[in-house]
Amino acid sequence: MKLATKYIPLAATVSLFAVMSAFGSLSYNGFFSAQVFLNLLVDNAFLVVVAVGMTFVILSGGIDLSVGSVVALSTIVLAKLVEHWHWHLAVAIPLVLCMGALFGAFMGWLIQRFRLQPFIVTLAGMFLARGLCYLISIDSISITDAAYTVLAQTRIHLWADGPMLSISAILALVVLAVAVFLAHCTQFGRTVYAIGGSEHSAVLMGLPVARTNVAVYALSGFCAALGGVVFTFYMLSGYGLHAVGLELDAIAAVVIGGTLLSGGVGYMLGTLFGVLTLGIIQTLIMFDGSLSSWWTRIVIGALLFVFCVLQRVFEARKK
Amino acid sequence: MTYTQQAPGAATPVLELSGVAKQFGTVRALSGVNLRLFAGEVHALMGQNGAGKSTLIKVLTGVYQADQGDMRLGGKSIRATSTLDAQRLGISTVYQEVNLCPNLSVAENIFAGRYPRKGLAGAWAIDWARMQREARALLARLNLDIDVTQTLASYSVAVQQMVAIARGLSISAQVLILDEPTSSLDDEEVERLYGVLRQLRDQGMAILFVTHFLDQVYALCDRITVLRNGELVGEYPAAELGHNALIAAMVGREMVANPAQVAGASADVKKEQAVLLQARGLARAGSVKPLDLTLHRGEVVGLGGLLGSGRTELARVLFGLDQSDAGELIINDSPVKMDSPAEAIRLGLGLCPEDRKAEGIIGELSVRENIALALQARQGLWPCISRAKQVEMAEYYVKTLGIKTSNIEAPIGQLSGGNQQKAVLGRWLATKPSLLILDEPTRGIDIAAKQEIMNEILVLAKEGMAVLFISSEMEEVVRLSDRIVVMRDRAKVGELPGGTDDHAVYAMIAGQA
Amino acid sequence: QKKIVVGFSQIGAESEWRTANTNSMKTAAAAAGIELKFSDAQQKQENQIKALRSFIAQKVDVIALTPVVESGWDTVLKEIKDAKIPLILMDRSVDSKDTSLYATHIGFDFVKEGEMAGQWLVEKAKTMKGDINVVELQGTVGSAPAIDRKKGFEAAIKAEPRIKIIRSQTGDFTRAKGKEVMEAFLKAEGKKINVLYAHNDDMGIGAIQAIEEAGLKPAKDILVISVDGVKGAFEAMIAGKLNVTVECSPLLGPLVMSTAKDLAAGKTVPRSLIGKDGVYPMETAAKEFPSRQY
Amino acid sequence: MSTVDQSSWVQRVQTHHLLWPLVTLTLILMVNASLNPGFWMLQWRDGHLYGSVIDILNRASPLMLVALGMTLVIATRGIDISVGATVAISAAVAALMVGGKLVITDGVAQHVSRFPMWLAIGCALLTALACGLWNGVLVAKIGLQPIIATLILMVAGRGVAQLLTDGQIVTVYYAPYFFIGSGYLWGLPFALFIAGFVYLVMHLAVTRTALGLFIQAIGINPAAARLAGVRERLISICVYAFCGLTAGAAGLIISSNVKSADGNNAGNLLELDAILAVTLGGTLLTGGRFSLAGSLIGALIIQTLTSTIYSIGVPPEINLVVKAAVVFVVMLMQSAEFRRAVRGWVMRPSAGSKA
Ligand SMILES: Nc1ncnc2c1ncn2[C@@H]1O[C@H](COP(=O)(O)OP(=O)(O)OP(=O)(O)O)[C@@H](O)[C@H]1O
Ligand SMILES: Nc1ncnc2c1ncn2[C@@H]1O[C@H](COP(=O)(O)OP(=O)(O)OP(=O)(O)O)[C@@H](O)[C@H]1O
Ligand SMILES: [Mg+2]
Ligand SMILES: [Mg+2]
Repeated sequence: MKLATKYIPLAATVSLFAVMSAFGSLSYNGFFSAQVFLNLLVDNAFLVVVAVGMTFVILSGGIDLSVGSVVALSTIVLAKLVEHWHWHLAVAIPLVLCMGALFGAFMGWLIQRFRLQPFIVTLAGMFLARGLCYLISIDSISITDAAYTVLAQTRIHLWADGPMLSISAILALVVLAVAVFLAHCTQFGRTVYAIGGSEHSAVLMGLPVARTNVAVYALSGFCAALGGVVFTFYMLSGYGLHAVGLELDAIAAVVIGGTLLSGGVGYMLGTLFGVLTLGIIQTLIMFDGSLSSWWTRIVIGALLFVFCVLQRVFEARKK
Repeated sequence: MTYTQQAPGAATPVLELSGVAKQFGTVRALSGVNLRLFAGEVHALMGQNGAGKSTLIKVLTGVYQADQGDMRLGGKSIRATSTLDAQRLGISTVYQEVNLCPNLSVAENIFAGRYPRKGLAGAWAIDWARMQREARALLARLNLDIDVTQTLASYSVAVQQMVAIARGLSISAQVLILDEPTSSLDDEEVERLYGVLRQLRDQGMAILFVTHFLDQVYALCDRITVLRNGELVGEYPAAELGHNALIAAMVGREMVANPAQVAGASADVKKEQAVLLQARGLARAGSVKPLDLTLHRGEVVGLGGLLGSGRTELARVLFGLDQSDAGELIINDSPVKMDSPAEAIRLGLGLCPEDRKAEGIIGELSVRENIALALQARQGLWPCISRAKQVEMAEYYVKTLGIKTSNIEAPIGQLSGGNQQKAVLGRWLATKPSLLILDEPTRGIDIAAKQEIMNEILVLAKEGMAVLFISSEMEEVVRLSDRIVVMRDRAKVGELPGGTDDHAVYAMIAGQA
Repeated sequence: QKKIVVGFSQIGAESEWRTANTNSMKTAAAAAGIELKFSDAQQKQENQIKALRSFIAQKVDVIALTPVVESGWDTVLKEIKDAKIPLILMDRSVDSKDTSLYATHIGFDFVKEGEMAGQWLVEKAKTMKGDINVVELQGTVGSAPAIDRKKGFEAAIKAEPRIKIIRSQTGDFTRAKGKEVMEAFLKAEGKKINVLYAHNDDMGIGAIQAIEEAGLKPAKDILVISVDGVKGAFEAMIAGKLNVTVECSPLLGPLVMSTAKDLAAGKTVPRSLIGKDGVYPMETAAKEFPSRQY
Repeated sequence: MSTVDQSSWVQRVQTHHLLWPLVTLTLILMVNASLNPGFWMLQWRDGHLYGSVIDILNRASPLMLVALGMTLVIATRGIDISVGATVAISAAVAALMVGGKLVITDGVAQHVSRFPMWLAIGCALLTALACGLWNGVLVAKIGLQPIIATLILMVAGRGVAQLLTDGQIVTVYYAPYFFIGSGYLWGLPFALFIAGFVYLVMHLAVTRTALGLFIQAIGINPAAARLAGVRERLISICVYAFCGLTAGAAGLIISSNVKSADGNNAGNLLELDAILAVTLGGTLLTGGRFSLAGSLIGALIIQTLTSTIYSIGVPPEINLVVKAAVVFVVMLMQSAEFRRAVRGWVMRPSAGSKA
């Protein structure tokens, strides 16, 4: 089978993921079970959602460091609304999503209108969102709302007594599907790619660059807020220290999935596998269970290294 | 200055500019320029490098905002504030340089912003199949048969330029503007393009056309507007303005368009000269088939061939940009391993690349730094060429090559296209190479400057520099070269002596086909 | 007989206290012949939840958890309960209403630590004249120990109205930050400062350096109170630079392991077991030091 | 004549790339001084200067060092997020090797180090250099994207540091070592001299050799630079290695200042501060033109801001909001586009009122 060159990084990621899964299954008891693999999705649903938004930003040649903080802010606002003020979910959740999108759009507007560097604008955004969390509440807030708990704890069995998925995991898959459609089949998505390829050219080609740039950050903010909602399903709490450093995980997932940080090249599906790869590295370490705290870090780094280098080798070979 | 008032017929112009002025800092790029464009005409915009042609077009299409002046489209006053605006108003533009997205497919580049949609999946979903079909059809009009799903970056500059033209053509507009669209196309492609343009003109489109090739102007255009130093010289019917008069209008003084002397004349003497470079069975999988090549000191060798015949690839392999995987390369009688441009430069080679935007200029660095770069790279980190020395060097080339710049500390990216090209050339001349490979060195350079550059090159060749010359203008190749190496399908098919008729070259290309 | 497998989800390795805690668990497990599956969460609750899920998948016999925060555990604890694996909470507890989710809680209270520190100061205040101005070095903003140690301390010093907290800033639990913030305090408040209360020993030690560099005598010109009782704190006390440290012993391993054995054998265990804690003033430091294990 | 000279002088100042960073710094200093009366006060104490300003300079030194190294990396279109981890490793190596205890021989108290101090410092710097080299090779030879290449070391590096120190905070008891981070020379912090020296060396390197030209060329258009004969891979590797070295030096200062090495926390989030410092100094993250002096000023801005937050008694909960607000204001002030817009907003109403 001949593989089009543009799919090579994606293929590299997918096959390396398969190799890692095989390795885990052979080495550890209980690893090779459908539930373990579904857990990758269940446990990382929020990361998938956040990374999808990040993929758009990176494809457009930007970066968004604020996502982790926006996740935290969303959890705490949601917890406050639902738990302390007893708002209904159907009102609170859309409100939080709007808030995320507006936050992103504001940063996008600053970047676009005043030609600021995305890195610092979103870094300031990161400080701001995290700071707002502490203003709302320093302590963590548990969510005990009945409807919420039901949503969070519902498990959908793939077949009777079989492995199960959470609502969040399914939501993540839906978000991914929508993102794939957006990226590949709509004017917006293609404009994002064009801007990533060459912003100057995109302007000269008469594409709506300014609007798209702002929309990209708004989308990322929206995804981060949605990630926050998923996070509350996962944790049933709002907390200012949630999702610290999540932005790096998201960026790593996107880049491992074969998207170029310089923009214009990459796939949404790659991002999914990027997240799953990070997840499986963690799972391998947990199943091993003999590593000390520092060896955990070293081994994560080493696996990341092996993965990235193999990916490069694979690409070089195929070309 | 003369300004002829008569217009074809009594029609009002589709597009009329009056008193347009534009200033960049201290540079007065345009002042008081008028332009009239009528439906059903091809109008040439002429002027030397840096005269303000591209700036005028950018002001017209909303890339820059004019400081002064009035623009009217179909009698209504307009002011485009963005390119998107201009497109909506019915102005379709192909800018100088390839301004497309290298990461997108050819088909997408043509249709970006105006994708054909599929009905059912919402009015949203792009109809990829239809888009590719239409892209192929459009390119076929220009006689280009390529895989439109490949990324644009995988094609040569010439193909990219054709894609840009195809995009311009596909936008149904009242006015079509083409800024030096033919600078790296060969004769056959150019003929094709003319066919299409004439057809559009006959359908009533107004076409504004920028070029430095005088023959093309007379072959295609109905009227000519000439700019000099950002000012309007005049508007003339093409038929009434002779060759020499046109040059005089552009340059501002009488100048006889005498072609540079024929180089081939002294070829016999040069045969005696020492061999500089020898390639035996040099090849690279997928780009150059095994080939032998000998270059002597003081010799100008032309590379003849059609688009995509592998001339650029050969130049890249010789220069160490791509590694050869077979054969050997001997320079000054010792075999060398050419593994990087740095190594090539150390050995006295220079390569003026085809794609100046991507591989030539370092946009934000000054003209001075750009010119000094290669020489400094050959010397390594230390000693550093002193500032005074750099200034002297830069000023020398600004003068000899006639680079038009406000000062040598201006970022090279702000220069007009042709002047950027001259500066890149200056960079290589400054290294005093023993072999200079020139890939389309005269791209976008005006007629007066071209002569000066060619003379400069011939002078250097007389002093012992070897030149490998690639150009899409076969006539130029034939005129300047002592010897012509003809290529087809990435392989060398033969050699011809200099001064031959260009038909002989075409015959050789076609002959064994 | 099959070896008992205990899955242990630790918060991380952010301080010496935590490292001592981890080591205690490991050595105790080895001594008791228990196989310990150790997982480091690097300070993230989501990682802890993932670790718990992987313990379920691995079908361990008992799970031990040191929760990074109190809230947000219901879902996964329910899964553990459904898998019929007994759970031991260590250090901090969880705020679930359904207390059947865990078998026992072994640990203590950060609030209590703050209180003990405050009580020591109230005691000490009786020998001091005038207003007592306290500067406080908080832990990482929002972290459980920072919130509770502050709360406890504030509650305790209510007993003595002369004690006032004049400055409170975060030092992120590190020496470098502790020193930096203390430097700024000293410049801003100068000689007004009578007492320093640091949420952990490391910040205290950093601050002591700042006090010395400002030409003042720590523990004399400015009283220094800190929490944790790590080795460095004892050294500082012996050198006469730190007045008191409040500790809760991290050496919980043996207790956890014996409880785990009981649980694996199906015995019932008390709902709550309290670890050893204490106040170590300067005067007792030299005596205690040789018997310290961390 | 003189008016012409003057106007060109004014213009030079107005367009100078350090103008806005300097204005920012001045503003923050002024705010600090107005809220904190003792701010400018300097005392002569124990043979050195003592005061808030000295603290800021001392604290900013490690950040300056890292920002200097980072500037070059960013100028080549790269980024290095592993500097914090490198700081931790170098601090751990130095602290372990110096160690130190107090020995009393013949009634004279003496500080004894485990290894000679120069050897410890040398090893620490070499280790840091090796870290940088590793990053450079991953980026330039293997072709990983800079952020992911350095992410590997960022994650693993702290693990290595903790492995070296066995998860403990290593305390140093060898007094001469403390000089690096808390000693004074001619009344000023010694660390400042280290940063100054490195700046000087780098300044000479980029102005007196072609290094500056090459780095900019690589950052703006790597393909063209390579074609012009610049050995872009070699230079990239060296630049990353150097960045590692500066991080190593920062690690020495930090560990010496707190007399200990903390594998988990030393240099935490330093990478973000360093990148912020570089950008505040006017260097673009997209590579190319860079300013070393700008990065120094950027580092000072950040440290002054931090110290302001501590000394004016901002409650810790809103530290981050204040920091965010300042960063927003600073970057808007530095944006030419924003200044133009403001001019527009100011002019338009007044023009309208005239009409
Ligand atoms: N963005 C800019 N900033 C400053 N100066 C500029 C800028 N763009 C163009 N110029 C200057 O304006 C003048 C006109 O340039 P323009 O590109 O219009 O020339 P041109 O006629 O298209 O030349 P060519 O034939 O070489 O393409 C030149 O002197 C150029 O240096
Ligand atoms: N007319 C064409 N039809 C199809 N492919 C083409 C055509 N022209 C160029 N290409 C593609 O572009 C690639 C680059 O060609 P290359 O740059 O070597 O050509 P060249 O001989 O240098 O021609 P020129 O520089 O005149 O464009 C080739 O690999 C070829 O696939
Ligand atoms: Mg032009
Ligand atoms: Mg070519």
